Amino acid sequence: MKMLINVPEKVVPDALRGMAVAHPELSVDVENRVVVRRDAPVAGKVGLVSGGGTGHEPLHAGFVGPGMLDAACPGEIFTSPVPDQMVRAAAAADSGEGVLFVVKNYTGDVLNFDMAAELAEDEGITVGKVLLQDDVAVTDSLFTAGRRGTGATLFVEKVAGALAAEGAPLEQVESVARRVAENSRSFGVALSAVTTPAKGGPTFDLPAGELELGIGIHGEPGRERRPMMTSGEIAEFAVEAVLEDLGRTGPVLALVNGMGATPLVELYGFCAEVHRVLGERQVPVARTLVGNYVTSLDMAGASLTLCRADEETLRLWDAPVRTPGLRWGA
Amino acid sequence: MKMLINVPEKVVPDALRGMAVAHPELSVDVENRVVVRRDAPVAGKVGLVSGGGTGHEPLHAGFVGPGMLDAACPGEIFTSPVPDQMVRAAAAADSGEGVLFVVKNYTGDVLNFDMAAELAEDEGITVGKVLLQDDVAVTDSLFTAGRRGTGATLFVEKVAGALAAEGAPLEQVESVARRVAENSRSFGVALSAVTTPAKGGPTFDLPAGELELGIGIHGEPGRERRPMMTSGEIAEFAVEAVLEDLGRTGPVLALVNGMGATPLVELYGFCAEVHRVLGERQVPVARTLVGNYVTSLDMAGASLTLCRADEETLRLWDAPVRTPGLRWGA
Amino acid sequence: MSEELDTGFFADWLRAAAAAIDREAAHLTELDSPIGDADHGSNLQRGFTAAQAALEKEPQDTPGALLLFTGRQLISTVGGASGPLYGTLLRRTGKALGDAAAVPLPELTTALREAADAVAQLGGAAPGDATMLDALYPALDALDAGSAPGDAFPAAARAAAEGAEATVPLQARKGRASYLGERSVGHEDPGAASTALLFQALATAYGEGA
Amino acid sequence: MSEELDTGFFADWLRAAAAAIDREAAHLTELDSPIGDADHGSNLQRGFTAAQAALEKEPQDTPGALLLFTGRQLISTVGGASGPLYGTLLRRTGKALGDAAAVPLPELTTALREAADAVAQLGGAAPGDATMLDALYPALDALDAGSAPGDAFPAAARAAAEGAEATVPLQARKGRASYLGERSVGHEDPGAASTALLFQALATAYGEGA
Ligand SMILES: Nc1ncnc2c1ncn2[C@@H]1O[C@H](COP(=O)(O)OP(=O)(O)O)[C@@H](O)[C@H]1O
Ligand SMILES: Nc1ncnc2c1ncn2[C@@H]1O[C@H](COP(=O)(O)OP(=O)(O)O)[C@@H](O)[C@H]1O
Ligand SMILES: [Mg+2]
Ligand SMILES: [Mg+2]
Ligand SMILES: [Mg+2]
Ligand SMILES: [Mg+2]
Repeated sequence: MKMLINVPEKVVPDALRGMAVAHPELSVDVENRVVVRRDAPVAGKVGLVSGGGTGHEPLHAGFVGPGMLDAACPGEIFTSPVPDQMVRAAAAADSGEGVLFVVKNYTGDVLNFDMAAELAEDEGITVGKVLLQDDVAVTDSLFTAGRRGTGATLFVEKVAGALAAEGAPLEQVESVARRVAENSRSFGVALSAVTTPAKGGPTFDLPAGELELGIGIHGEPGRERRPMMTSGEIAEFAVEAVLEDLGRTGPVLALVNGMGATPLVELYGFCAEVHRVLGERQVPVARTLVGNYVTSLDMAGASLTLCRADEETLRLWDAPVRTPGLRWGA
Repeated sequence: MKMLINVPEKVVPDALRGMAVAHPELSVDVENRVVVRRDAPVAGKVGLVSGGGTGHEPLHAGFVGPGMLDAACPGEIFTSPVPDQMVRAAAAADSGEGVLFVVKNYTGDVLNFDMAAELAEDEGITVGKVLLQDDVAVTDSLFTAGRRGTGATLFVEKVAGALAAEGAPLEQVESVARRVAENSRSFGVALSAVTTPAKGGPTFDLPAGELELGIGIHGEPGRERRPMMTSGEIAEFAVEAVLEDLGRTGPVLALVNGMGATPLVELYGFCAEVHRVLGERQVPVARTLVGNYVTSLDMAGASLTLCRADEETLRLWDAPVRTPGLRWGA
Repeated sequence: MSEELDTGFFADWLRAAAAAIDREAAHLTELDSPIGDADHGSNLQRGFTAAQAALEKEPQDTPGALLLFTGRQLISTVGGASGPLYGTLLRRTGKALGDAAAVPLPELTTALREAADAVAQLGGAAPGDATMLDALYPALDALDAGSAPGDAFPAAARAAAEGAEATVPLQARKGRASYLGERSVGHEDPGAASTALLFQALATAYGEGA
Repeated sequence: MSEELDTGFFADWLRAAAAAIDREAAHLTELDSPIGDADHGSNLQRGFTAAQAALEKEPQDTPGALLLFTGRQLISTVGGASGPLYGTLLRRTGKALGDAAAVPLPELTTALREAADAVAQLGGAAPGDATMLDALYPALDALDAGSAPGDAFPAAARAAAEGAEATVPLQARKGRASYLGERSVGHEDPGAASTALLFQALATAYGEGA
């Protein structure tokens, strides 16, 4: 194992200490593992709360700030946070207008957020929920834990965050979040496995010359292993998988997302191929975001997320945002 | 070799095609390998031009935009661009107020930029130059090609870019760039070697349980190999190395920079340790930037850059910037 | 049916369980690698360690309170899928035991079955989906069949271990492993393996107490 | 001294050089790995290939023009340290040869030495710093000592190869390898190795033409 860490057990609190000193505009509770925008709760504003296992940074804690999340709670590496954190985050985010839980569809996240919602409601906080399940690689959803939430989480947090910033009520924020979630699909590939601090070695063996198609963001293998493909072939495969499920669509938001260890220069090359393939299929791309946003520790690879970009979605996407991980117009 | 690419020879043009579609606010000449802000030359403004080998993204092309560079020219992977590109970039950036070349001190970059400066002057463009040589790991400079330019490049491009945006003349822009360069020091460590597309395998062998201290950003080994250290120990080593050379200092700008493949969660943990060590040495940190900014393809590791933060530097650092890789206030 | 299990016994059980989890944490994480996210061992280790520490500070005085308290601790410290599921298992068992000072085996078995059903409902899983349930239900059946703890606990431990092993050829239908589809076949479910450890600890705690 | 080297010979040389670089590109990049940035082979390959392609389109009709043109092509296509250095070597040699239609060996040697000094000045390096100069100067000495191309060129090739080999025990003082300090000892300098290839190509081109 080689990691830039002290000890595996301290990875999360150490990172939170780092966030605290690097981002004075955030209030970081290292002990209780909650990251909150310093001015929360913002009067008259619905609170946006998300969280999940650590290892996907900047998601979620890096998306706390005006125009996006009010609070995030990071769990252990690849482990859903516990209800206590979520309730604390909800309490910090709630100005009385209620909070929206943005939840990625993993058994752990769903169970813990459900428990938290109950506890928060007990404390008098109105809680809405949106479930992310954008990963088309998980098929036969009836016989699985359902589709995973991956890249679309960023779209939902940004767009719903912008609407909340405008002062819209919970019902509307929840409804736009649902729409964005329903309008989004993702597909990811891995060129390497992940090394988690707890395990200290790669989670699976991926021989040279092979890649995993249809991976998630927790170091689990994909649906299929294939001989290595070119960036252009991978783009065709990913776009095909996404569009087949999304169906006919007009303009889209595109996230060309790195899993963590793939150099930006490769992501941009992949982005070019994604645009080429979308162009061939007559799908216009309204906005493109390229970079490491929804990651899987040190995994090499990339994912593609497309979201149908209706007018309101685009307007809210373009609205100012000011977080460590995503920032424009402010 | 496993990379998200088509063929090694096309990595750079493929990435430029990707930048072109992802960033309509940039004008990307894929053929001639020059990236220019779309509204260049900006009347009355000194032009800032930089460039270097590809593989350090977002540096430099990702720092083109208002408040930072006017143009960048990416070379092949880890290879200085050629004078033709630099002259083209200078011509695109020059509004008549002259251009400043921001050059990292590598033999190739220096020789090619020097040739380009001569050619550009022949074309009637006034050219200033600032040389980055912040890497304290290179000692005995008399017997070497001199210190490498690394993380401080970001500080110089940001601060000089902000002053240029205010309309300052070339002489002043060059002088602030020099001051920031002289006020900055860096030190880097690698936990893994780099795989370049041309070579297709790691540039050196780094056994499990060892790390390289004093590495640059081109996959070259460091000055010293040691048994693996904790994040806290590495922070002590790096801060010590930087401060020993920088000397007594008041507040600093700190860049806690990832080499490419180290997860953000580890970088934040490292950032916490860097702050701890600086605190123990009574060095206040005025601003901290954490992330993958001056990278070395898929190398795991991190570097620390500190810059003495005088008042003007801080003011210019905080000024709005709008580039793919660094953005705030706009 | 004269023999009753008292608070001391349940405390021994939880201690033995924590020790077993501690010892086998790396193995459980290993099992969670090829088909999951390589955290099951460290998840449970964190939770059971925290629960033991909390019990030191706040000892509980009935079997029911002890299990309820431990379940709450697991929910508050484990996270992931296994935190709420194991937390619910213990909480619901504790709740069903009420405030009796000691419980006979059949009552414990009934309480555990009620709790297991709550876990199945919470996770939406059924036996055969390659989850912890595949070790849990066989163990409960063995408890049912047993006449006294001395034979029922070892039988339950064996049944849980066999149940865990029996997940190897199964295709996972719940939890992360289900994402793999057919590729999940050929791997032992980590949660089933940890359930087997819990029942092994039950037998051990009883054997040592005896 | 009657024998003169004409444009055709120089074109053969450059073709042979390009072929040798092409063949040895991976090896040169390999040499550039432990002490550099693993690009020397692909750098020169890109440059020499581009120069050959440019020459196809714009053939040059004197040795001087040919070398000048090729040097300019290298500068415009190689980049890195070796682009300006090799580009200058060829450009300055071409310049020194003027517009003669053919050149005798001593004149070529003088031109090459002038160019080598320009390269040394440009890079600020001296023999013994573990750079291309350590193959270049010994080769020029061998040319000086030779009486005719038939023996001078093979001798220069041998001297360049030996010079390249002699960089192994040296500590690099210029270029990237110098960053390594003492750790650069024990490695052959990639630029010295490519210089040896150029002189080998000189001998080959002459031998095949003869
Ligand atoms: N829906 C479910 N019902 C029952 N058990 C489940 C369910 N989902 C997961 N599990 C159990 O939880 C185990 C995984 O626990 P753990 O690794 O700690 O959590 P996570 O999957 O969130 O990383 C699985 O091996 C399985 O036995
Ligand atoms: N200052 C210098 N003087 C002479 N030769 C040099 C100098 N710097 C580098 N070289 C030569 O250039 C070679 C490296 O070329 P190359 O790898 O193409 O460029 P870069 O070092 O920019 O990656 C070295 O092996 C050395 O022979
Ligand atoms: Mg997990
Ligand atoms: Mg190079
Ligand atoms: Mg797990
Ligand atoms: Mg090189």
